Amino acid sequence: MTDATHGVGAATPGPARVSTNSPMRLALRRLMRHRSFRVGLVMLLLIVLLAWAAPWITNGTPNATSVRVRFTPPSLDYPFGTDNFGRDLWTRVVYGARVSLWIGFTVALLSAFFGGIIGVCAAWFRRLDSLLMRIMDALMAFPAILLAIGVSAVLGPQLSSVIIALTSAYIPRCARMVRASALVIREQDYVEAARISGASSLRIILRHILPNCLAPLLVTLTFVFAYAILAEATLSFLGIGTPPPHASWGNIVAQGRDFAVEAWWIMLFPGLAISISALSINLMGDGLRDVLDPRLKIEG
Amino acid sequence: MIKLILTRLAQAVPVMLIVAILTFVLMKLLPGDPAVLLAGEGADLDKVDALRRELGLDRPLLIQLGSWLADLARFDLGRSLFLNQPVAEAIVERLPVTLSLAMVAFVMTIPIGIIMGMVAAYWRDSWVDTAVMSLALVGVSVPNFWLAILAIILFSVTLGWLPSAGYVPIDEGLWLWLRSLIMPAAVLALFQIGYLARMTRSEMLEVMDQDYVRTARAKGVSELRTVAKHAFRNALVSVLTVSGYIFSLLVGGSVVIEQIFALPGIGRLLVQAIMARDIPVVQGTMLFLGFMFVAINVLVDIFYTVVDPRVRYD
Amino acid sequence: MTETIVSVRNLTRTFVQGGAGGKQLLKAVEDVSFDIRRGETLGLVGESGSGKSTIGKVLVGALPPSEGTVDLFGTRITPQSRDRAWKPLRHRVQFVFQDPHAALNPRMRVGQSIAEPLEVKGGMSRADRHARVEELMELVGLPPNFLDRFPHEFSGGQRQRIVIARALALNPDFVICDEAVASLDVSMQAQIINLLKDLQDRMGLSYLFIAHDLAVVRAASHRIAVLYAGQVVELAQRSDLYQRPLHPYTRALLDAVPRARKRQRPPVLGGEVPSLLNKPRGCNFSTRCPLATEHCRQVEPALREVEGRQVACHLV
Amino acid sequence: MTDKLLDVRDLAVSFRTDRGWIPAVDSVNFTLGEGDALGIVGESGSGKSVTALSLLRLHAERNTRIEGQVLWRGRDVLKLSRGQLQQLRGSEIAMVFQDPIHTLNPVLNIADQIGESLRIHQGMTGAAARRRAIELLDTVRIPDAARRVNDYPHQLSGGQRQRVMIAIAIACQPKLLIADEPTTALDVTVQAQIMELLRQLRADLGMSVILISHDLGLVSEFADRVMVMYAGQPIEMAPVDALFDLPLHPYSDGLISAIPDLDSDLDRLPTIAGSIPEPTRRPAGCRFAPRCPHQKADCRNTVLPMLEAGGGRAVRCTLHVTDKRAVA
Repeated sequence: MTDATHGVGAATPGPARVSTNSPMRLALRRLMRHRSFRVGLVMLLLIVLLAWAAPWITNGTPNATSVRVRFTPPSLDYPFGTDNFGRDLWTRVVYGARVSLWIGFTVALLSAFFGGIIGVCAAWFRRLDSLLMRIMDALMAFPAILLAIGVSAVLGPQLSSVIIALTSAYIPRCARMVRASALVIREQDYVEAARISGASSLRIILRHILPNCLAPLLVTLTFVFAYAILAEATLSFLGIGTPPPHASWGNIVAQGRDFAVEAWWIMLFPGLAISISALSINLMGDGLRDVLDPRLKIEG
Repeated sequence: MIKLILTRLAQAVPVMLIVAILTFVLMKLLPGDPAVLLAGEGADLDKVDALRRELGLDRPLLIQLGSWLADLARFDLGRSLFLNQPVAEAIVERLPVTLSLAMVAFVMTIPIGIIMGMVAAYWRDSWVDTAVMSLALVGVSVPNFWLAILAIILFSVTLGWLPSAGYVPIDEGLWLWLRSLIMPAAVLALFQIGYLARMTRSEMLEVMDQDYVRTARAKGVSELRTVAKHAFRNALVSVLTVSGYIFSLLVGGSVVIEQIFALPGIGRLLVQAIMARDIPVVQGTMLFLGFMFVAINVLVDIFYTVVDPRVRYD
Repeated sequence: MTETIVSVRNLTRTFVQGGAGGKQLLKAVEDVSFDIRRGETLGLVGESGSGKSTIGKVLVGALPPSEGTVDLFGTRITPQSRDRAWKPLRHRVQFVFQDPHAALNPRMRVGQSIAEPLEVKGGMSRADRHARVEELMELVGLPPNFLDRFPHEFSGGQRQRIVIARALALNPDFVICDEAVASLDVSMQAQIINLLKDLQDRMGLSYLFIAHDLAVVRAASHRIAVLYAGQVVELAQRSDLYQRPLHPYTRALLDAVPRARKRQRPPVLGGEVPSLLNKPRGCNFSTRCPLATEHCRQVEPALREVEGRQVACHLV
Repeated sequence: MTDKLLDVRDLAVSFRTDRGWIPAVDSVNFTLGEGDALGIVGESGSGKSVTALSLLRLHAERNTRIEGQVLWRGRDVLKLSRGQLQQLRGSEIAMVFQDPIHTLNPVLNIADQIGESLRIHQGMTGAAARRRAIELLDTVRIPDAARRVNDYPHQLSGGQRQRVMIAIAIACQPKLLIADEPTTALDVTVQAQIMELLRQLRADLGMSVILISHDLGLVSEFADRVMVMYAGQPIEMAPVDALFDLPLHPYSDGLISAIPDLDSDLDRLPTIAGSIPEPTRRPAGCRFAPRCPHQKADCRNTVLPMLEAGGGRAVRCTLHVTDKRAVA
């Protein structure tokens, strides 16, 4: 099935086949035709591939120091140069991708999950709405990065605390988005029809509300992914994110900051890595939004 | 309309209360006992206990919360553990720096972002659109702390045009003040410019699909006027809403920027306090910022009420 | 005379209007009474703001009445009734929506949509359900092998057939059709009206047929109630109503319908429906009625029996 | 017929979608004289609104292709520069749209929206345009015009909004008014008021009108001639009464009989089997053939032009036409 069949000849029985034109498939097909989505996808896949292949394409030891080769500029042996401890920056940046992408993706997924639950509950159980939304407003009052700094400060420098900090910053954003969609969906006639048939709240939420909220949630999730990569880098840069010796792009930049003039390569490459990752994910997000929910407004 | 404004103000109160409680709870979770920290390494237990009593840390949590809230009502945010001054004073001292930075960045963001968005929307799908939107995309993808370092290397170290660090108060000369802020503000603004440009464009495209824009065209209104008057006035409502939000983000972003450019603002105060575990300062700063953001949101809402006739007359 | 299955008495439904500002009570439906018998279609016709859709929502349990009672198959629904009171009625009363596009979950295959009421009710094996869905598809004139398709693959008329199939899944006795053909093209309209009538003949269904289009209502209904500003102004057999409308509003409504080769153009009714927040003192229609007297403006007319029908007008 | 005001020749419109260009309308030919009232009737997807919007090139230019000619007093609208087009719109040809909730700008007041075309086309000052706007509100019978002129659209009822829309359209006394489903979103009694208003304005201002509607009854009360469209093509063109006396195209026939009758108690309505084909799946020959009760063997693959049927009529069907001559 390559070409799409729209509409059905009225009473003439069609061929006995199962339809392949689910809304999801149609969206996917349109997505694959979307230029910026394709570009972003290819870029991200490439980065993921590099991160996955890290042990084979690098020296495999991101934290191995070597005093003899401190501050080596980019060369054939050290494509990205070495830092003040003589660590190979190519290796560190590639391994850093694992940390940054992992944190970004986990944060996006968790925020979407909890934000989705809170948003749907607020929209469906009207009595919970004002309480939940006031709490979300209070959390939203802080720009994400500030909230993350606060939470991260409380929890101390660990990978998990970065994830918790960023997740708590992005949950309210996802919750607001989902609530807005769910409020529209709950007024749809098909929800009314289910209610008239006596369907339970749980059934309506699972079969009608959630599936129809997924599109805007997916778009939000993608943008949160990009923001989270930037935010993780920022936290690590400030010294309250991913703790050394874990190689994270943010803390490599922080470390290279003191030698920015003499050894520009230390901070240049991880910074580029952050930018390219965020860019590729934003490109995908743009594509997803154009295809799935062009009216969606994302709050950063 | 006055009723609406009062309602908005009233709605802000519980949000502020939640912000206050949240901040309090967060700080209670912070590892490290302030009394131990204050007493210094190796101080004897009696001294720590005495300090604890003095700070009121031995009382039940709810009582502590109550008295903290009561202090708040008197604008008393407590004393810094290390700065030897009240927290409120420390904040007020540093506030002008942060506000200056955010304001300068804001003044850059709003016109540039809106114009970029409108230009892209007007020449939709052309190379102009692609170029402008690529720039905006880069803006929201490049981390500002990294960009800040690159900017310092280029403009301060290499070219020597702008100071690499430090803040000059406005009363020492408008030009010097601006010169000290222009680079940090530009770096800070870049993300928001990209964000606003993207948002303005999509808002404009949505509005330009509306029937009333077609009505304007059918009247013989020129394309430029259609976009600038009919479409933009409608898009403006959402753009304005976002502006307040952008100001909040700029203040939030200043935490990082102040750190890099060594600007003695609230953000730097906060980061230093976190590093030093100066809990009253962290608490006070977070709370202050939180209140400020709630206040900005209320202002935006009220402004929105004034701008949109649909809300204004109901 | 067949049994009465729906009996509405003095139904009133109010809504609270306005938020922070002054709250106002909006009477969407005021003191409406009517009966529907088995196998009968009652048409409910009116313009926007007449309260016709609100009545439909009350009769299906989506809104509780504010005052008055609704008797459905001997179960009485009062303003105090809880959701539980509806439980035994759920499968007997069903609803067909105006916009078949919004009435089907775009992410569910139409077969799943039709099966949903069966699943909710339970007590049926998967195979039985499947067989029943196929049967229903056939009943509404769609090939059963379409049931794995998604709503967007169907035309408006076909979607409305699917909505009808879902409404019939539990073998209801009473179906409320709220503007069921309003969003369809003329040629589809006729198909759906015929389908509804065929189903009525076959299954002994009763309909409440809500519409704004007088011609459509005439084609679909046995008796017709005309609503104005939340109240019934005239209720009559269809031929009586259309051949000799008694209420001035009914007459104006009929005159306003555009049609080919009208002999002469009747005078156009001026004004607009009064705000439900600020109804006139006497007859609701007195502000627009060409015949209104001072009496009409002061005293509200009651619905009374005239020549085998009910009319609320001082002048008949 | 006197002078030809509008002469549409072989108009075809297609839209770009993400699966390529999709034809919406083709083979549209008609003329309009001074003072004429033409009705265009069709169901959804027939292309009637697309046709109307093309006359003023109101489709989004990026993804619309318009072919053929739209001759307005001899000049081809499709070839006009942007500036010339803007001069034409609103001054010589004006338009009224469906759904007055969305066609008025929510953040501009009525005075501004009516006054705008006066300022553009007649160079009026703000104050003069405002005075004229009040007069126009009076003309379209909005009570208390001097005060209502400061209102915003959401403060008016649906009927009043459509009156404002009409006031905007007639502001510069256009020669032609195109009304695209002007009453579809309104109640029957309000619809009658609006149609009455249009009828009077047409008489007072002597303008030609193209009325587009799905409602054959509505069109028949207003227009002199009717063009029936189906699946992107005109299929019959006839004087109103003639069309109702004897529709020549089986689709017109089916459409007329499918309208529920207000004057008799029918138990079953005559229907047209099947449904309208999607623009991408239109039959090759006669587009109505698969649904047609009179279809013959060659109907499905013969592409027919509009055929001369006498009495100012034309039809895209051979059923009732003996002398098969294409309309010139």
